[in-house]
Amino acid sequence: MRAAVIVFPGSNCDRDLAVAFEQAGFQVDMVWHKDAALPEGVDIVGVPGGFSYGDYLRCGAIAAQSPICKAVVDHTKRGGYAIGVCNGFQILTETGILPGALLRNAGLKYICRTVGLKVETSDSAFTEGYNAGDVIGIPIAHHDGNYFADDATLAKLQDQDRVAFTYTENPNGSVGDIAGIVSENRRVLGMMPHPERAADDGHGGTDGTALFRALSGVLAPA
Amino acid sequence: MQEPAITPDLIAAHGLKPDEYDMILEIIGREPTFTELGIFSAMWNEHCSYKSSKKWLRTLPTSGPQVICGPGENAGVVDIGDGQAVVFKMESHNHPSYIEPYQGAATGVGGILRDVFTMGARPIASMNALSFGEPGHHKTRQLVNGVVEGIGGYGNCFGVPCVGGEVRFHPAYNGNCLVNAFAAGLADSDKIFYSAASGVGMPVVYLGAKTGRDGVGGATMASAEFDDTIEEKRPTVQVGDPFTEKRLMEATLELMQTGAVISIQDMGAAGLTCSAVEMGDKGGLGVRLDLENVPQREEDMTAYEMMLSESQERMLMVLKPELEAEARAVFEKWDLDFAIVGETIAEDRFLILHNGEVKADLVLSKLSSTAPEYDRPWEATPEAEELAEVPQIDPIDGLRALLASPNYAGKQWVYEQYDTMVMADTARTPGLGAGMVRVHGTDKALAFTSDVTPRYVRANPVEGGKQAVAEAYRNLTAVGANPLATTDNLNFGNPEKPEIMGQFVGAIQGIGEAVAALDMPIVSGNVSLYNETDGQGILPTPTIGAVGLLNHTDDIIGNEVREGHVALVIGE
Amino acid sequence: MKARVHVMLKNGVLDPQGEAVRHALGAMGFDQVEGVRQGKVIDLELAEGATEADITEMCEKLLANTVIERYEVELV
Amino acid sequence: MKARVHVMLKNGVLDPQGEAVRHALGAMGFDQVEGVRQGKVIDLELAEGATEADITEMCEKLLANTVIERYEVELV
Ligand SMILES: Nc1ncnc2c1ncn2[C@@H]1O[C@H](COP(=O)(O)OP(=O)(O)O)[C@@H](O)[C@H]1O
Repeated sequence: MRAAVIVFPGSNCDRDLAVAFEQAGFQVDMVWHKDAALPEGVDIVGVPGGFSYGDYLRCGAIAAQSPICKAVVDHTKRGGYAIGVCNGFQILTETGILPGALLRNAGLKYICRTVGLKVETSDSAFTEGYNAGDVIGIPIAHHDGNYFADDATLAKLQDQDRVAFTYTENPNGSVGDIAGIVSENRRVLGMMPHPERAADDGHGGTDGTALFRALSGVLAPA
Repeated sequence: MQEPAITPDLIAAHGLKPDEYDMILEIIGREPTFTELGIFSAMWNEHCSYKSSKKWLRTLPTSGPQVICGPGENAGVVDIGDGQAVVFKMESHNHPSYIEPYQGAATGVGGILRDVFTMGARPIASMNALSFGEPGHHKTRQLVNGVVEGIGGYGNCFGVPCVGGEVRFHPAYNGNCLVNAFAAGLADSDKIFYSAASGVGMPVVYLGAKTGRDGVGGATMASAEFDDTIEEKRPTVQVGDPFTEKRLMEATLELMQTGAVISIQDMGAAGLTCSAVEMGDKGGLGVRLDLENVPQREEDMTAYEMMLSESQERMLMVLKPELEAEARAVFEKWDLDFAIVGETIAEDRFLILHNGEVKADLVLSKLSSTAPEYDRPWEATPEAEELAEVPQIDPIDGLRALLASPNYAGKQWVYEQYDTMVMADTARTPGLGAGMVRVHGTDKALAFTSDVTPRYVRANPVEGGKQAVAEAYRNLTAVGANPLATTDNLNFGNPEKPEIMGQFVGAIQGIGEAVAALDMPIVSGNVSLYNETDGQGILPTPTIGAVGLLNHTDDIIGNEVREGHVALVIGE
Repeated sequence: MKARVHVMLKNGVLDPQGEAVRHALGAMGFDQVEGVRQGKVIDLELAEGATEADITEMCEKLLANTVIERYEVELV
Repeated sequence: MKARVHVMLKNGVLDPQGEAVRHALGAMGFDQVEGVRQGKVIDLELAEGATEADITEMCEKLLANTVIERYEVELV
């Protein structure tokens, strides 16, 4: 079971995501943004939080143009698994792997705190460790987490049961309270909250552990 | 280009007093060049030379078995066992933050982070102690917003968790806000890097962002009292680039692993001048710089401008020549500028060449060792008058009033704008008492607190100084930590006024006595004087930043009160 | 050659920054202000031979996110 | 009345955003790009009677910090 965590020069949650993967039993490769290919045999790609290229211009915009992102796009097109957290979610939308965009928080401030998330679907490798309707506490830490999608896209996400998590109290203005979504094949998850910051009871609680455990359950070699 | 003639006005504009200029003439035996005048003004201003405070700082207890490196380097270094050390310091960015709150505060965070990683430590925690004027004052709202956003904007992007700090409001800060930033990092205790150069003919290497005309003259400004002419003194305020800083940190730490670094110094106030002189001075060597090799952001920069530029996110290193290629590769990997800009020389000279032309030629060791040092007259603060009868009010109303006061109200509004959890080791986020981070990969944790109550210090500087240290001590012990050591950021008004100098002297005495009694020596710090506007000084504000160690995270004392718990009052 | 690119949020997209500016201006007593939209301006310095088509490509690929933004290119 | 205000960093001031965009465009193969500066554009919708002097005042007081930024006002 192998996970690749992408490292941009301004990533700062790369180690945190790697630790969470390792604790769930993954072997983790850190992959440099200038590399044009993922290591052989990667089961899942993690695009971590942080400020990939300083988040200048738009969060994730410059990262989406990096050599490694082309490889990530190919990986997902081949049906590979990927998770983008925070800046990683922004990058996944900027590459077009996931629909929509993340705007400046409605309150204009950066917000770091633990928020309530409602699990909207347990039908994905990421969320099958939860029950739909569960409310979990996961930290957010972002300036641009205000999810936006046009009405047609939104309707499609809802029809296809692709909203993974919603906020119980919307902190940032996201349309439909959306905190995370999955791709059409349900193998790519993008979410603003940080499950890797809630995978250890000495830090941030353990409500995110089930996500990594579920992944290892799905991806473990039979 | 024609350099300006050295006139009394020019000398005054450099913040040099006539007798200080006479000292320069005596030291060099001739009239200085324009560049040399700039170099002296940078080295001798209050900010770099500590000319008013040095005498008193020397009295502070700075040693102990736990101290690996006390004051004098970029940051203090303290042993935490198992071959690891915590490296920390606090520094002010008061004046720049008042002029451009966002960028001033942001670059303050940048500066303190550089101090920590310059020593070979990866930053793991930060704090910020902020003092603002009255909430209703017309500038306060904009300052609070800008400063908090600037600290967050820089620290969040860089990726260091903020675990504590202070926010206070008082009319004495209406014209001078205080922004004190603290950072702590983790290093292997046998891999600490210092600024002393060694070896003759070693390349002096410039790393990081390019040099622009940012803040030329800024260090001089930071030591000047504000008045109505502030508009004219406004230099170009520096813009921080946390993304470059993050890369500079990664590249610096990676480079240190290669064994190529002999010595290293970040470029802070009066960048190239202070950093080059310090490396030479500490190593007993001279330095030659060829300024045409300095990476430049703007065209036609003069020697004077390059020597005084305060462009951010830059470092100076002395490297082992045989490892130059490795070093260059690391910097190319991180897309940072890397240039050999000079070398160490045997003679005691600070020789500045620009396109082969000598722009400055000074005796290096004299630049810092001869800096003026003042024993400023001071008056002890008179004993405070007895307070009038305490007004009798209903305790519940009193409690309500306290809770509603901006000084005691919750500070979530501030710290929720900071990333308090990045690195996934925060054991206690800001909120109550000390913050805490785990030492990654071990069972240990470090606790951090920042404290001072300025009105106590004003009433009685000695007792107020003690109280600040005692409060820090209590905050650490209350979470289960063993207090280790302290950093201080001494913010005061104009030291040329005996009563202000008296506050300074008293506070240092109190701090010194308390840290000695509690065995938490001062290992680093910073002094910010001249915090006055139109003769109106701030409250004396010696911020104490203290660090404690928990040998096991099981020892953490939690702060959740539950039914069935018993409340005890301990002490008198 | 120089070009100036404006990147603005599309009309249907909420612009909290513009809203905040409008609010602040109102609070300062500028009640003539009825609406504010804030966007980015990007000034490009280009080598000879660059074409408007190049700039359009830069906008499409990087400078604007057309899910939420529209852009205008002006050669100067 | 409508006005467009451009707020740009002054010339000598470091523009990390513009630099990052230039670098990214270069890496994407747009090597015609020699320099990039990024700023803000603020479109104001104003009631009748607002004057250019009002807008200048808004710029000085709120929209720009003239320590590091300069602004241009354009009536449209
Ligand atoms: N109040 C103080 N208490 C103890 N040490 C101090 C104090 N102020 C400054 N120092 C020490 O003096 C040295 C120079 O400080 P400073 O000039 O602020 O550092 P930098 O070179 O990083 O700007 C540092 O080692 C600092 O720790």
